[in-house]
Amino acid sequence: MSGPVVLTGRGLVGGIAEGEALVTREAVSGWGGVEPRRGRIIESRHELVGQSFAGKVLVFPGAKGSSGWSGMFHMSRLMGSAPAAMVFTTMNTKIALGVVVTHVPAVTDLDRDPFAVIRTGDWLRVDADRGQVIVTPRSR
Amino acid sequence: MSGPVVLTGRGLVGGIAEGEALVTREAVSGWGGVEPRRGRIIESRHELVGQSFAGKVLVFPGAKGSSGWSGMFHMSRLMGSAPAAMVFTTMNTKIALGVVVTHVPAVTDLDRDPFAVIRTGDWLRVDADRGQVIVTPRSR
Amino acid sequence: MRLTDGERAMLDGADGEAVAAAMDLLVRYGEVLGAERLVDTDNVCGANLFGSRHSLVCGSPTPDAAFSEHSLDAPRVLTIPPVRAQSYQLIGPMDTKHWQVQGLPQAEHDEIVASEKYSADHGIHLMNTCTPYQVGNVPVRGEHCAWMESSAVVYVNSVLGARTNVEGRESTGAAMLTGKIPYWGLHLEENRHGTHLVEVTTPVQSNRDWGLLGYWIGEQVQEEGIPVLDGITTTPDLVRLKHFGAAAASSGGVELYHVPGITAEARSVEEAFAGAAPRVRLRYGPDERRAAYERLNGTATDTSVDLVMIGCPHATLGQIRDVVRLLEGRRVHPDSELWVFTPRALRHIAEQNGYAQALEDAGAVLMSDTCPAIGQFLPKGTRVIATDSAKQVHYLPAIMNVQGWFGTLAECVDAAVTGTWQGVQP
Amino acid sequence: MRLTDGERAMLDGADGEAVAAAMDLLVRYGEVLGAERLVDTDNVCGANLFGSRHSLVCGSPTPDAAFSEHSLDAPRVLTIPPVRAQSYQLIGPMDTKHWQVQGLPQAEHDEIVASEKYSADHGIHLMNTCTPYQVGNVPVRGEHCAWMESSAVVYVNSVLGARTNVEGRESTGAAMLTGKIPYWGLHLEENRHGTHLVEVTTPVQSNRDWGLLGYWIGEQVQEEGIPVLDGITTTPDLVRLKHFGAAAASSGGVELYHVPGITAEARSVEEAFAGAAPRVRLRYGPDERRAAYERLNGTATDTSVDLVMIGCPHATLGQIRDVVRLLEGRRVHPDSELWVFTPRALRHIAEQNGYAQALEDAGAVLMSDTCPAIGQFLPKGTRVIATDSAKQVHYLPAIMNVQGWFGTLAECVDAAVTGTWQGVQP
Ligand code: F3S
Ligand code: F3S
Repeated sequence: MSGPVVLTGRGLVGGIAEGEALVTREAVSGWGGVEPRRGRIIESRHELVGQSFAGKVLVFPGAKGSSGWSGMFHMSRLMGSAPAAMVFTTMNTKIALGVVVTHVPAVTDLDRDPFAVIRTGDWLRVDADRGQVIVTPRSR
Repeated sequence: MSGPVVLTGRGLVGGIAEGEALVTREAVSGWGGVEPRRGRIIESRHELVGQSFAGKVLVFPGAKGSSGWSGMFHMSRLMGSAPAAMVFTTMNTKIALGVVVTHVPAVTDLDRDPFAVIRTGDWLRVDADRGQVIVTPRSR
Repeated sequence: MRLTDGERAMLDGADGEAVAAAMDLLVRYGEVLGAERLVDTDNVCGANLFGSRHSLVCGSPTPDAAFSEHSLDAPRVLTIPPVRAQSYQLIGPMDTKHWQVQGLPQAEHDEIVASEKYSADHGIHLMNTCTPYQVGNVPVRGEHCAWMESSAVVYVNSVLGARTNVEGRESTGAAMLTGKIPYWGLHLEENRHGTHLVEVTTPVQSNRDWGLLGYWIGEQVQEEGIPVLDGITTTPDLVRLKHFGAAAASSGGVELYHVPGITAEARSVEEAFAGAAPRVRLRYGPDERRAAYERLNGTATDTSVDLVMIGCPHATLGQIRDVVRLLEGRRVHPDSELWVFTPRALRHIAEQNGYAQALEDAGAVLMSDTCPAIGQFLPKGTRVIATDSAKQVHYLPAIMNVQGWFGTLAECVDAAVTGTWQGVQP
Repeated sequence: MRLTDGERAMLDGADGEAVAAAMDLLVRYGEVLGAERLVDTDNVCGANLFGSRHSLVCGSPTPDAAFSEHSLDAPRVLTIPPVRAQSYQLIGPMDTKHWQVQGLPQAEHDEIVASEKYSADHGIHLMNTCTPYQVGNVPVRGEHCAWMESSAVVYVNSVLGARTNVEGRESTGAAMLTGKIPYWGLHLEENRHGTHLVEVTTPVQSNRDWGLLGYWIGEQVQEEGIPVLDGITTTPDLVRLKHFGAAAASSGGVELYHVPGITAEARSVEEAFAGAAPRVRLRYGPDERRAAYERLNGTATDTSVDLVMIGCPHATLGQIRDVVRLLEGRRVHPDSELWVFTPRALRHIAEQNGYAQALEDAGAVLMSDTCPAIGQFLPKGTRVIATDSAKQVHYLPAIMNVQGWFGTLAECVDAAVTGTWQGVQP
């Protein structure tokens, strides 16, 4: 079993949160792609379809789809199903506004490819003040 | 007294008409510039303001003003106040459509400057089939 | 003029007599122009609403007779089929809602309503505005159109890069039935290059600035020029360009202009002139602006204002909201009127937004479909008008024999509220 | 992010708490983006109509509370002042006229009507459409805007040369109150150059052609590309480009494209790439078109059609007239529905033109303000839809769990009349 790995990047929104990683290499759609009651991905062609990000650390490329992206994650926060934190690689206005209104720590521009390092189930500590993601791999 | 002068150019619409020349070096406005009942120029700043072209050969640069130009001369024809013919120097869509719907012989692209040759009151024979304007100067 | 087989067939009656008459008109027109051929168009804006002015001339004709005569210049009465091209009605003589404000008699109203129904039944979209581009007819660069209304022509040619000449009622009537118009003038790339370079050496930012600039340029360029503006430092919006073009198209006959980096066809001054030297070089600075302002205000001496007219060309919702906000907590003076003109489609939204009611509560009226210059109507006894439109102040005094003041929207609303013009030279 | 003195003052509360909260949102947002500053905007299109879906979450809040939370992401309920910028409501959840066709209960209707009134009272223009450019909001090249609605963003960026990113509800809510938006992404010239060259080797002429092309390109380009089309030989119009952009913005995240000679910012392929080499070269020919057609029809097996949807994005008057003419002498099948969607301002004209009545007489409905995808509604028991919109056929099956057919307008109207889809691969 290997020890924690630290990825460093740009912290967004601020704060610290911990949780299980939910990893996907596919960008996530907001409107039409997730449902905010349980924070589940509902896009039929998505590899995570049916899974919930509630309380997890969502590790993904970022946002795709319509301009309702931020509104969907905003609603998810209000309904208590938001992710604990977000780690993403591709900046655009949808993900930027989305992390802002979801009020969760987020990190981007990491010094290593997160998809090469993080697996679903790994424990993540996301420190948006220091711009760090500390990865404790799950025992395999 | 000098004899008739012949100007040659491009005949439009077709036909032959004769009448007294009414000459102006100022383009004429249609809508807001003439009134069709008596065929009078009503544009306050125009040098021919108050004068009627009804039955005359209008010798002028051409049409200016709004897109209602042809409609105004069309109406003038219906009300019996149209000019007998038109001789003009500057082509545009307003004058082109205007001569077409006024149904009067017209000539343009003359081989001489009509304003140098024709004076108000001269007798003109406008032959739009041959593209000719025959000018019989009025005795002075 | 060359005709395609399809066009020849139309001329020969393959699609009926009215289409044949329409082609005949286009052929006669095209030959006068010296056009080598026709071009297809699916975007025609014309004016086919007839009231007593037209029917009295023809002895109360049927609508088919009115269209045959006035819109096709046909030699006899023809049965007019539904129009082929996508066709739109421009501004007309009557506000279908506030026609009584215009002082129109019932019989006139009824005649125009019938004329509208005829147009509607023939598939002519009743935009009833001089600003079709504000209500869904937004041509694309290079799109061949056949439009009347000089302020609309100059807008779509310049800002959008569409291609239309200033057409007339008969040519647009014919284009509606055939989907054709002579390939001449501004349909050809080579006729769209700049001729007059205007070096702008004073800031041009407000609607008033753009109206003054347009008016001055129109006077300089008259009927034979395509002005190119150099020195514009702020990005205008639709309202500013709408006022600019309308002014230039009314003081002169400007049908196309270029503002490099803003309008559709020129990225630079050089490109606007297609590499050629300008035929004419002009400079517009503070003196020219002052002179334009004075000329626009040249008919007015009496500061007691009877009518304030906003919305020439027709106003956007944003302009309506501006008037509503300027009027907040105020009322139109008992001796004045405030008329705001907008397309009927936008009045529909303005009503739902409460803007129409707010205007009414303040003593103003939100009108559509027409304007004082086109419809030739003013409040009874009007001697002095005020407006923020260079075009309207250019036309109304001449047409209706009144005095006209020109200034900013705020100055106009103040005049409506106080009854007195207090506009100042910028 | 640098703030001007004026922006700092707004943030510090000089214009009240709501404006301060709006600035706070913009600052947080701008800092996440890494924007160096804000830019002024007077053209904001957002979505602020709230029904039970939003109010239930917040426990039936007041309209101020709903706006504070959903449109500003403010930490507490604030009194919202009239909006500063010219602001427009985009598409929403409910057709204010035909809400019962949607199956909405009265209470829901009343809630949304109240939400509309709140927006109206705050000076947000109720266009209620995904096509603001079709109802008067026609930005000028270089005009900085803040719009939601990806199909509208891609239209004004590409065709008109306006500058907007794909904004969200909270950023547009904040922009409405402040007249500011982060200066990032497509506001900067350097971010607007092409990345993907698409060589088009098959004719692209009809609406269907443009929809297929857009859909295929979106799939190729996904979220990170600005496609440049080479090989387009005919001039498209607003409807074609509207369908193209909506398709590309829904299958991928295309926010800007260039069609040299047509769209606003590129005269040539070289100019579209600003002299650089394309990052990616793609070719679109008959095989690609066929594949796109098959994918768009990929969810459908059952030819018995329950609903035909026309007007995604919202239809023009010309499109409505086309439907009316295709329906002449025919009726919608008893087992089918035909819904045509258009902005409410244009429905107003369509009603006066008799188009709405003609549709109704044939068994169809002319709807506004919403659409089946956004409002998530279909006729009871719908299993199979058909449409001429690539975007709608992309979304509806996924959102509403139905089968979707895609084809031409004529094929769609035939399906509505016969009840059976008989569209064929072009
Ligand atoms: S037609 Fe329109 S452009 Fe002005 S003169 Fe009348 S409002
Ligand atoms: S919002 Fe408009 S773009 Fe289509 S999915 Fe609905 S009609």
